[in-house]
Amino acid sequence: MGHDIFEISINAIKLIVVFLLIVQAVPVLVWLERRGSAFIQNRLGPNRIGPFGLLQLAADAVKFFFKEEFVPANAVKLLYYAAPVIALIPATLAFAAIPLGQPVQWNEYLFRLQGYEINVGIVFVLAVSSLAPYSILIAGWGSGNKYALMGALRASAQVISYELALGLSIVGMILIYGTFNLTEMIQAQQAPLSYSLLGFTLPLNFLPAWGIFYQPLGAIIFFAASFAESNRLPFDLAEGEAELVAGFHIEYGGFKMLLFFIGEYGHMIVASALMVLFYFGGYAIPGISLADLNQWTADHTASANAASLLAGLLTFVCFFIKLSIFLWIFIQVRWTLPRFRYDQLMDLGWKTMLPWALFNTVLTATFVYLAHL
Amino acid sequence: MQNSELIGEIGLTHYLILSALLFVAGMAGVLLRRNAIVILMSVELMLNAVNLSFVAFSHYLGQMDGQVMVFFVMTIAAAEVSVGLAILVSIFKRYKEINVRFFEHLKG
Amino acid sequence: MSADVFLFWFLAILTLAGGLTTVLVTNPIYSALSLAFTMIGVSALFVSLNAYFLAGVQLIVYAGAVTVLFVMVLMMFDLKHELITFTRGKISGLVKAGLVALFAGLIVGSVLITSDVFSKSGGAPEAVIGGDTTKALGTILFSKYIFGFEALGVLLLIVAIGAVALARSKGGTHAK
Amino acid sequence: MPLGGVIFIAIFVAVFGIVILFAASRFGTRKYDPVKFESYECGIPVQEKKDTKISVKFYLTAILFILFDIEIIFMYPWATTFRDFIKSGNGGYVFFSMLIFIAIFIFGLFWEVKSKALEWE
Amino acid sequence: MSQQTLMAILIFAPLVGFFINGFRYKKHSAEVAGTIATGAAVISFISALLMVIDLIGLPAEERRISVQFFDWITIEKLKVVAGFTIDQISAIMVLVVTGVGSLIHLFSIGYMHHDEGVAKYFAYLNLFLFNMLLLILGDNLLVMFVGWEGVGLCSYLLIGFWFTDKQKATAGMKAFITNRVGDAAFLLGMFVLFLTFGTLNFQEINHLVPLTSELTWLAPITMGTLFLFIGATGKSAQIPLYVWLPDAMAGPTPVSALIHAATMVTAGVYMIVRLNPLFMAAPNTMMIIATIGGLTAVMAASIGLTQWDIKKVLAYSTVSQLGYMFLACGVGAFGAALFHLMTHAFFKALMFLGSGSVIHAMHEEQDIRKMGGLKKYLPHTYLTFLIGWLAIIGVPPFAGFFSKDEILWQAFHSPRGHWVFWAMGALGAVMTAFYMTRLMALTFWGESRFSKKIHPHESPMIMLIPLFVLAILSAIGGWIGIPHVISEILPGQPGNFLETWLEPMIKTVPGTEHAEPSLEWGLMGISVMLAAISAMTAYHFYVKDPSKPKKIAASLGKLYDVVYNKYYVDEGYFCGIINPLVRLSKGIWFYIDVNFIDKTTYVISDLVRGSGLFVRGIQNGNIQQYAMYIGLGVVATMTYVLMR
Repeated sequence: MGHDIFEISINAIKLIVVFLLIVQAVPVLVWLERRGSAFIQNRLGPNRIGPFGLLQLAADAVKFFFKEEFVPANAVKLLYYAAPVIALIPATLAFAAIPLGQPVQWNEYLFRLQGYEINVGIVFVLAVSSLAPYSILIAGWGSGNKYALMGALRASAQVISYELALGLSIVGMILIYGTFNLTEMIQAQQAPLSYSLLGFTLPLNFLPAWGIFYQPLGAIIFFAASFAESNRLPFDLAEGEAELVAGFHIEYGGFKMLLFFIGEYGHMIVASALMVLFYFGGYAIPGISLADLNQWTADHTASANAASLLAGLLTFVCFFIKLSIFLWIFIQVRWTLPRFRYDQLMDLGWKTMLPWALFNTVLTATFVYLAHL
Repeated sequence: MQNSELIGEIGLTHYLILSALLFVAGMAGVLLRRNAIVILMSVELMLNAVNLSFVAFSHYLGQMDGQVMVFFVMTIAAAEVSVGLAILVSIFKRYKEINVRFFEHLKG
Repeated sequence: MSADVFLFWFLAILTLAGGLTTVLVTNPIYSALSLAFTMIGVSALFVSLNAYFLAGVQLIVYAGAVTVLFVMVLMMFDLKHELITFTRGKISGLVKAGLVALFAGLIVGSVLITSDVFSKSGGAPEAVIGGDTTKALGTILFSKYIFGFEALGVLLLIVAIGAVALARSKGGTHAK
Repeated sequence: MPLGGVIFIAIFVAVFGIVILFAASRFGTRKYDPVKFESYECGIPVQEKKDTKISVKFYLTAILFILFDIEIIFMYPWATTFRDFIKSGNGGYVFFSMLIFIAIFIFGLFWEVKSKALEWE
Repeated sequence: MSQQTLMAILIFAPLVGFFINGFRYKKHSAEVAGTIATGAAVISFISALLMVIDLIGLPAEERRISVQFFDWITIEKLKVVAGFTIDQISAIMVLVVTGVGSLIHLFSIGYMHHDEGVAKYFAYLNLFLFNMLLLILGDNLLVMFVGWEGVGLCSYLLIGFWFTDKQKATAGMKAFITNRVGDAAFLLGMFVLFLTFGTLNFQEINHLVPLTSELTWLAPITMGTLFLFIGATGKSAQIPLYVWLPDAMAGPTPVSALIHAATMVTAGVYMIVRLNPLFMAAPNTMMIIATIGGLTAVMAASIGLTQWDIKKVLAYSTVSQLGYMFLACGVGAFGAALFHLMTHAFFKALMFLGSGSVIHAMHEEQDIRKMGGLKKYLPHTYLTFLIGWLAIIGVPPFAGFFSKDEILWQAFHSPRGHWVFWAMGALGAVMTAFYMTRLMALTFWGESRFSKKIHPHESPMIMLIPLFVLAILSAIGGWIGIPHVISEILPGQPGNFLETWLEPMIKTVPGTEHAEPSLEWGLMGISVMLAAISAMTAYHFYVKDPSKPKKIAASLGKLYDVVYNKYYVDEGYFCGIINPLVRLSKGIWFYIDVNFIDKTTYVISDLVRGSGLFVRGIQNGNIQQYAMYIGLGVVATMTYVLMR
């Protein structure tokens, strides 16, 4: 927020745009998911309305609008309605904190291509996503259905279990970069890769210093845990059809269901974005450091403003390409792997991933200690 | 947003009074409610109020010690809730209701 | 009214409203949810006091873990309404209410009385610890308070063992 | 300070959700049918009330989550300041005190696994 | 590595060992448990060595490495930091403790090989080492006290290690309870010092002492030091609290060597040396310390003359040698006390381990009447024991000679000394020479008196190595403190290394004059001569003419009995304190309690019950009501504070 009305309104619009970005991404992702699953399963998928069935989205939206609105007799009305609305908030707040591109310098104003710049970005994102169980629990309890409640308890137990591994897998990253700030973390990944230990250095100049090269184990744990966090297959135990019909949103339909969907896809987007940020250099273009990029745009445009804008746009596009790759992995995994059994899921979280994440932390700490001794 | 001439308007006293009121609300809950879980929640409210004043002091006196204390208080609060709820669940299993008066059975 | 002052009053009223709802509402689930709301409000107040990291921890620990536990337990046991929300006994109730009021008066009074002490002592109300509070917190936690830190580690271990022992005390693993 | 922004977007999203739900409820058709409002249990009439048996394991998991979560959060300030400590020469000391902490953590985890508190059926 | 890390490794390595072995306390493998424990001790020793090397690199006035780990207690004025310091005094002590400790750990692997609870044993041993390091390195009295209590606990655990034997368990309890008496006095002393100085830090106290001067009996420093000294008599087995140490021989022999000879029992001496400026400021206390020390030296030595148990003889010898150290402290020769502490640690640990080797060889036989002639069965043990013997009776140039001679000379020469103290010391030395020779004679020389069924065998190498190392140290350990008169006639004139090393830390008694070398030579000659005559007499009695001692004992009659029964001190404690107390309590119980108090209480109890029914409503188990009482209390307090 700034000193004047102008900046406040700019920021407000920016935030709304970020939010709408998530909302708009959902139909696209749904389409992608349906076409993708069809592709994987050797089917056709939606292909009637519009080119490649793209207009199917619009049709769906219209259908949602005219669905009948009803509340089950057993439901607690206030909570029943509140749950889908609450489901939107964590993902949006978390996504708004993620830098989507290099900040644009327009005269004296610095426009960050992110909702808001937060000093302790990682903690903020984790904190906000830790609020996710509320909407699940409220939905499960509010709809007055025992399957819903069971699904909600399962889902929230699963989410919190994997939050441990998720939180712990990042400790290694923080140890290496020494900061909670997401922008600083991207800056730190710009240098060429080099490993140093006890005063010896092994430079690998052809690779960027991305987190994946320092934290392969952490990256794997983080990615797996974020699947569980966003309740995606193979971790979507909450809606195991055979046991629980449809989990906590069994009693929901129409737009209320859609809001849950937006929340779930929002989590998926945030997880992919964090993956890009922590382990794949954020918005930086592979092979070109940010300094080189700025130099290049300055050479090819007339004014400094335009150069900055161009660089911002390029990085933004690059970020979205990286993001899309991870979103595709999410979809592909969903249609390739079968679902876990609940005890397997809990065992994986507590007895496999948590110990490995701990091991990763200790290992990283030892290396950091030895490297900087 | 940090116009120094305006910061004077909100001071330590504001935060302390807010924390005091929250604390009193929690205290009223502890004294007057009958549901043991709600009493436990009111205790959490009191702890939060104290945390707020710790952080306010830390901010206005320029010392980090207050924040460390808050960290510790949070840890201990979490520990307290874990054990407290475990006890409450045991009581619930026995009496099928959670009311403080069941704690009277704990006296020797 | 600057944005800062506005934010403070906004948050203060919301937080206080959340706290009062926690205490006054008859359905314990609503109590727990408004407690969560209060926690979030307190966390926002922490941010306004430049304690960014603590604000995050407040959300993760209190709002994201402790209150979730409350909500889960309440939902598991499905405690909707209590027949009698507040304690019985008119006299003791009156005494308690009076005590609460008296305490409120005393504590607010003492804060007001001593407020000029703080303003006089200077206290440097400029955000004395700005920006890098997290690192400052880490530095002091791992030097001056290292013993407390290790002790808390042991405490958490004991609580983990104790809670499990308590939870599996006789009555099987299933509630109800 | 992003606090205003965070609060703004949170409120905006909430309002957005409410408006959209309200609008959808205006457009939808309504037909009353008592069966429709029953809880969905695969078409079978509702068997019992909601108070089914629910495993205590869920809440045990939540308790353990709280405790371990805090231990993990203690590592965050350590992780940010660790390099500063190494620079100031106290790295080994801080390193070993965290190792002790992690050892306690591992012991706790080991205990829980051994005591079968984390077994699901 | 930083000092802090090194110090942490030094202190916590044994603790880690304790935890590892503590968790696998049921395991039986002596090799594994022993390797872990010995490894921990050796790691400690190496880091101690590294730190001392660092220390030597510093200029003499600034020789001090202080490490502060964290603030432990901060309440008002009381500010206790978990800080540890290595300076000239603690450097010697830490090397002795970790060095001798490592050797004894090594020895234990062989000695405890067949024991059931070997992992538990090593865990205790490591815990002891950790606490001893706290005691030595702590830079304030409270940290030292933690170690002080900790070593007491470990001593109890290890004395009663074979707790299934009731007698041994009782011995452990006796040690613990006797020590508690001293510990209480130590606490009192700490309180007095804190009230006087407002700090518990050694360095600060030692700096503050010169600002005060007092000579009266009831003045705080005298009181404080006296209390501390009583604490020291408990831990270091001096009159009147020495009774536990001989019984403590119930523990495994390496434990006796480590705890009850080399390290823990010297804690009292170490504490006094550590606070030497403070004790220097209290001449009255010093006089008492010297008197008690001298008396203990003589009395314990005389008891030692008559004992038949090999370990008991060594135990009384330890008490007597500790008496020497206190005598030295009392006359202001703190350096000499520390010197004797070190050499004593070498040769007494050596002799205990040697005796352990003998006992091992004799299949748990401890009575020296049933030994004899072991020279040819245990040649290595004999050789090392011989060196220990030469060292303890003060034959030049073995270690004991230099330190004992230094003490005797200071006792005579120091302004705080007196010829009576010298005479006590010399008498003690004579008796020491006698009973040690007697021990040698009965154990190793002469005819073998054990039954033909026993075939003594030499101990394994793992037990002999520590013996050899300690034997070498006992032989040459004294060379770091060669007195000036001797060094003048030696080739190269080696300086008194110890004196220069300790100089910045140890106060000299004001008014020390330069002495005539001839006087020093004379006294030295007299004491060595007396000791030699005494040793020769003993040899004559027990090897040449074994019937003589009995005759002498018979001719002494009652006196011998008194000495043989350790002056009836234990019995005295029972007759004079414990039994009357028990009888008194019984009397009080019957006459006052049953007939008077009980009847009164019935009346009162009825009253109480009546009022209890009335007040019951207050404590009714209703936690909300309890919370209300808390609230009432808070409100009352706040009202009071605000109204004030």
